Amino acid sequence: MEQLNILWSNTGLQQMAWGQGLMLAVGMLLLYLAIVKKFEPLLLLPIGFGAILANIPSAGIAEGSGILHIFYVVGIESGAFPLIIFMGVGALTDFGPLLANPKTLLLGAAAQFGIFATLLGAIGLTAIGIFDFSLTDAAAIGIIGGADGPTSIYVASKLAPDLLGAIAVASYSYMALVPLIQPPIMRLLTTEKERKIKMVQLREVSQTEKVIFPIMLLMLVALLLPDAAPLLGMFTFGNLMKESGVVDRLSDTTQNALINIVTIFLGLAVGSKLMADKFLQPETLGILVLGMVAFAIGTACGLLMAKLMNIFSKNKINPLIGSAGVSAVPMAARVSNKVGLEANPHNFLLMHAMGPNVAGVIGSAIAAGIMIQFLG
Amino acid sequence: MEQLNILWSNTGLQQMAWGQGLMLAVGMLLLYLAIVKKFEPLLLLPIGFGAILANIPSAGIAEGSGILHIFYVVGIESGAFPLIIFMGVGALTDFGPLLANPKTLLLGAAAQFGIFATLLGAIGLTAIGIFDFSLTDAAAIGIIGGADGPTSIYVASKLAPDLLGAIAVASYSYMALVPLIQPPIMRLLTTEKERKIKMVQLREVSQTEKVIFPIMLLMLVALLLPDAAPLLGMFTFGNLMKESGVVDRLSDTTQNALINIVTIFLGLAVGSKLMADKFLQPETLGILVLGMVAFAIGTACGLLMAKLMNIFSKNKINPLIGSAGVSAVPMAARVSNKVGLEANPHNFLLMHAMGPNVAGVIGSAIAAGIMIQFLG
Amino acid sequence: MEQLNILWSNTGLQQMAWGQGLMLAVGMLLLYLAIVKKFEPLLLLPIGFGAILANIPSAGIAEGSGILHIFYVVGIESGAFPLIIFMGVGALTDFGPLLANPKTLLLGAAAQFGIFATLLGAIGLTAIGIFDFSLTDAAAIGIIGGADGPTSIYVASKLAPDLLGAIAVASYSYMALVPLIQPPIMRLLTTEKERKIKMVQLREVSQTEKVIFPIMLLMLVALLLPDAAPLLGMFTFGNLMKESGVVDRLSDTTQNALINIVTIFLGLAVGSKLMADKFLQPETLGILVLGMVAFAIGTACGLLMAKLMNIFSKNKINPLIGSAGVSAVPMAARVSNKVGLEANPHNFLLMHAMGPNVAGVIGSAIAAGIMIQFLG
Amino acid sequence: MEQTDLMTEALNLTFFGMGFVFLFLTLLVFVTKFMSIVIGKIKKNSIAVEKNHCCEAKSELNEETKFVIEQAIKMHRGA
Amino acid sequence: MEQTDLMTEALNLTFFGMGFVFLFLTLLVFVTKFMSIVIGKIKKNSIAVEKNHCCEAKSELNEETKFVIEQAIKMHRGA
Amino acid sequence: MEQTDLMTEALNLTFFGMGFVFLFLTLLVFVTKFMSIVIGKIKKNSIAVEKNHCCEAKSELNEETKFVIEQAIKMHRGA
Ligand code: NA
Ligand code: NA
Ligand code: NA
Repeated sequence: MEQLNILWSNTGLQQMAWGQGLMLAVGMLLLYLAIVKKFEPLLLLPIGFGAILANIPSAGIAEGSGILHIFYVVGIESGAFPLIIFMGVGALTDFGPLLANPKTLLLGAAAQFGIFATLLGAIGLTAIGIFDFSLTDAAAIGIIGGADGPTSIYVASKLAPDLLGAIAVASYSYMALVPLIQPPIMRLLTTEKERKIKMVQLREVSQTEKVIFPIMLLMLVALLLPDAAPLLGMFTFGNLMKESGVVDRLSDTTQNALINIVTIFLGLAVGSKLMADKFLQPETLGILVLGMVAFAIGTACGLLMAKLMNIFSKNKINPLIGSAGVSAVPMAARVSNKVGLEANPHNFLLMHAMGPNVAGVIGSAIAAGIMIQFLG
Repeated sequence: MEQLNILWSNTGLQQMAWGQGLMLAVGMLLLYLAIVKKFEPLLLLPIGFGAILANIPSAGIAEGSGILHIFYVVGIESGAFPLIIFMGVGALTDFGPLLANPKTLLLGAAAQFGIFATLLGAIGLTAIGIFDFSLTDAAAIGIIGGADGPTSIYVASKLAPDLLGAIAVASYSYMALVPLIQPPIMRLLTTEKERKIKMVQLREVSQTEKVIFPIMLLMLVALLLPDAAPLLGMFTFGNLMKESGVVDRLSDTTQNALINIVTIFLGLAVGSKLMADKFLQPETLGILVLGMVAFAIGTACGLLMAKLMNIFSKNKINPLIGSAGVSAVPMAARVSNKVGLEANPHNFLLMHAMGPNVAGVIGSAIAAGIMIQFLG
Repeated sequence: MEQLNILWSNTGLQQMAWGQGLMLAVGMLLLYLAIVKKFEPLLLLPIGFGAILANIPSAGIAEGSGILHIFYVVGIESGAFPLIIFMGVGALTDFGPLLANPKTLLLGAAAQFGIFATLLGAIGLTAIGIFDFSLTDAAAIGIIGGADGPTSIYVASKLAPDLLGAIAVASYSYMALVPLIQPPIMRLLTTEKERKIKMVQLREVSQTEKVIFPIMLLMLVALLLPDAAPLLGMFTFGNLMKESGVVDRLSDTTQNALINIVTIFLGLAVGSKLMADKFLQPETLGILVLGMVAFAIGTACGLLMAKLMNIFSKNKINPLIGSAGVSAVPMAARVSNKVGLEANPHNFLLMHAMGPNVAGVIGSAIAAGIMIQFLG
Repeated sequence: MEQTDLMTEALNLTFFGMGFVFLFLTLLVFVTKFMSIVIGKIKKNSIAVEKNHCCEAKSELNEETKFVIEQAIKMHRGA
Repeated sequence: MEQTDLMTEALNLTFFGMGFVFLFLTLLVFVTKFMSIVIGKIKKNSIAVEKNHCCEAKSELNEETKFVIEQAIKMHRGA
Repeated sequence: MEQTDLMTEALNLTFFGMGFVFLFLTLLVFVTKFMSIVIGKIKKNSIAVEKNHCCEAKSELNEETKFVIEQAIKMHRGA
């Protein structure tokens, strides 16, 4: 009889707090978004599943010596997983369009204002007493606006580990929502005539340029912002492996087996941060709202920067490619292309938008470096 | 001259204890079984090789900072390797036949009696003074009857790490011996007429069912037996990655590079537990005998359960598929098919036997969870 | 204003010591050698990039909790990375030519004199006061002459971790330089007539021999030199996976995804040892010079051994295959073939040279075991 | 004395263990059957609707996107 | 008081942060353009030379090596 | 004095080291040759036997299994 009691008192049903039940539902929601709505499934499926595992009552999978906690400590606390993913992203990135039209780097710069506006917003909401974010919290939240999952996770693990779960979920969710968030803003801030601008054909870029660019970028980082060196170092390393053409077998493995393996464990480990007591806080709501704002402001600033550049430049650029400066590669570039086609069905902006798109990756890594330098 | 002495006194020949010599032979035997007899070579080859490395006199490869000991601590003591393998097994499992005929789950339940009978046997042998097994030892030994390598290793690492080597070897050896162990029992416990039973064609199962099943299974585990959640969580995660169809690149890597890499290191790490002083104990003999008994009883119970179900059910099932309930996927299902063909050369039971076969995986993970809950 | 000062005082420019600047240049040089000159790019590209990352001022990527330092501690200090690479090398090695002509093992033995001559040289230079190498330093430097990257790294991590960076760079650089270093020595020490010797066709080797050889080799190591067991154990394990034919999926993964992943992180981790304060020492110059000497002496001894064997043997061997005994697989064997073709355009020595080539791998692992046994 | 206790414990564990295994898997049988029935019903109701709706639109969109990307790449290369 | 400080700090961070991002990426624009120009010039000068030099020799060498290896393998197998 | 000791140690190590390397590899030569001879003899004796025995049976069995599996899958799909 006693044993029956033990069994019962150990079942999840008996021990489940309302919070854990709610978090199981959140995990399910993420799985639904990933599987049915196809929202960044590569990350949201493991994150959602990790969230479910982390909230199974009394199983302790995300605590102590639980396996998800081990994945978290080994892979995220050390910084290894986001950096390895960033290396993989580098190996998948083509800087060609950026090199053909380097001034689009400025669009990637402007779009980072979303990050800092969000930081100001978070501190503002704290000032008027709605939330209680520290400056490090606010910085980590802001990086959501950078629209790069691994950058967000890396910064959050350094500056605000408690918020990591919510930040990662917001980051990947909004990246998936780019096709919904951006078009209205793009239509609002551009005229029909601007959207019809045809851009000059991009020149072909030599392999030599592609090989030297990542090294040059790293040198600039080394000289000016060492705190961005881990992120941009791994990113440029991945890119150099690809472009050098002499280590194809390493580059292939990086783009496939390695990035896939790390994605699985990164997702599960992030999910482990979606435990009820940490996630079911008013702050989470704030993060979700602020993250959305960050995306919107970043999009707007990219567009406006493009319009500003057109005032001073002879070769007009279509301002629609400005919104791609938030990164969310390659989704945002596709959105630029799509909205462009609505205005002129023969105007293909995809390649032009890839420039600011990868510039946005660099821009938010720089912004991340600044946050870590001042607050880390 | 002194140096010559050092050299000689450090050679293996000088230092080898008879136990290490014997264990080198055991390692060779495992390699022979793996390579020549094709006994589960994916595991027994690394385990056998690991056993040889672990017993090289004075090399200390399986102790202290030796590489095999590092693999053991990092991968098995943490639970990571068996859980990752289980994720891979999940990604390789098709629940279709089970979903088409859910009542075969009961066959997977019945076959787990082998586990508990073995536990009773181990305690009985202790009671009459032949061996000296604690309750945790007995539980870990019993799980051999579950016929799932990673489950056995996971439970042994939690409950009886000292016996892990013998348990893993017994587990994989008997899984390889399924085609020899099961048929006589199957013929003994069924009539010719029963063996000829033709089963109704399995219905096709929709992808939606296949996607929801792993989540539903995990929820049931979460509610009723949280201690089985790590094992069944990783298992259902692997299966969901496969069935969801939205993360094919993760699923492919899990089924190939990831499971292969982990298998290599899991095997070597298990081999490191085959050191002479731990393995050359009377207990090992007991484990080997009890493991065999566990398999036999599990097989018998699966068959008898099928016959019992036929008393109450309209759609008769061929009792030969009951033996597949011990799991040992897909070997046991093939054995059911083969013995069925002997009775009726046009009766293909393979697909029907896959249902209880994967049910057996679930069943033994549940049994493992119970052991860990009560004794862990 | 203050913040501007912080920003400035944290930039790399402000903090860069001359040493770090120089090391960035060294890193660039390695990238140049890897990408443009195709010097062992699989290793020198990651090492060069790692060197750059390690020397970014104030970024601390190779110290404390920096990611490269983590890779170093986890992968090299533990011995895991070089051993896993060695397993992969084993899975890529074909002992066929060696088994067809076992006496070529003696060429692999003779070539190891380069290792010990270098050790003597390093101690000699210390004796006359030019450098200050301890015996362990000298032993680690000598292993460069073994012409096996992972063996060098493994030994250096055990005996002289401070010199690891320089040793690894020297080792891979000279392996890449084999086609330049060896031919002059080969032409000097052989007569035209010797270079024209045609060797008898190699017999075909059965799979059974190929399966038993690695096990037999390991047994011999276990009996005679346990300290070489980790290296040769992993090497023979990889080879057995390949030759057994029963674990092809493990063997394939070992030869591809696994070895590639580990190569990336090994390279980065080695690069982390190229920090200015450790690398910019007079010792480094000594290591580079001594490494070159080691290669030259090893080459010469291999050739001379072949000539010596011809005095006593009926089946003459072409002394050009002796130089392949330094290993540097398969580069040195190709050099033997090429120099042989110069003397006789119909004399293909490639397969004959593969025997001493893989014998050199075994030989230097044995030498490494001796160093570790006496000094470790 | 102690040995008997051990035996009792083992018997208890067996009793509860097998009971729980059967309980769990029986429950799973029913839940699975229930799920299959529910899904079957939903499918029947929605098949016609779905087929004419989202999927065609989606594949059209994909076709379009594909075409656009191909064109873009072609233009880029043709430069 | 404290809240105002926080706001000031945040404004400072924003100001310097955005400034630095623009500074960095503007610098990158110039450095990139400079690199492209330099490489373009070097390429033009060296194209004719290189093509007639190293590459042909190299590919010849590779062809030769390939042939040798193939022959060797053939001989080995033919045994 | 100390330097001389170091030199002596280094010479010792060289002497024993090279000696051992040769000893080991010479032994390996003999053991390898011995193995090849033994295997060669066993092979000759057993080739005829083996070929008619296990392998054919095995491949038959495999053929059969393959057929069964294919049939089962076909039936399952055809449902
Ligand atoms: Na960005
Ligand atoms: Na089972
Ligand atoms: Na060597």
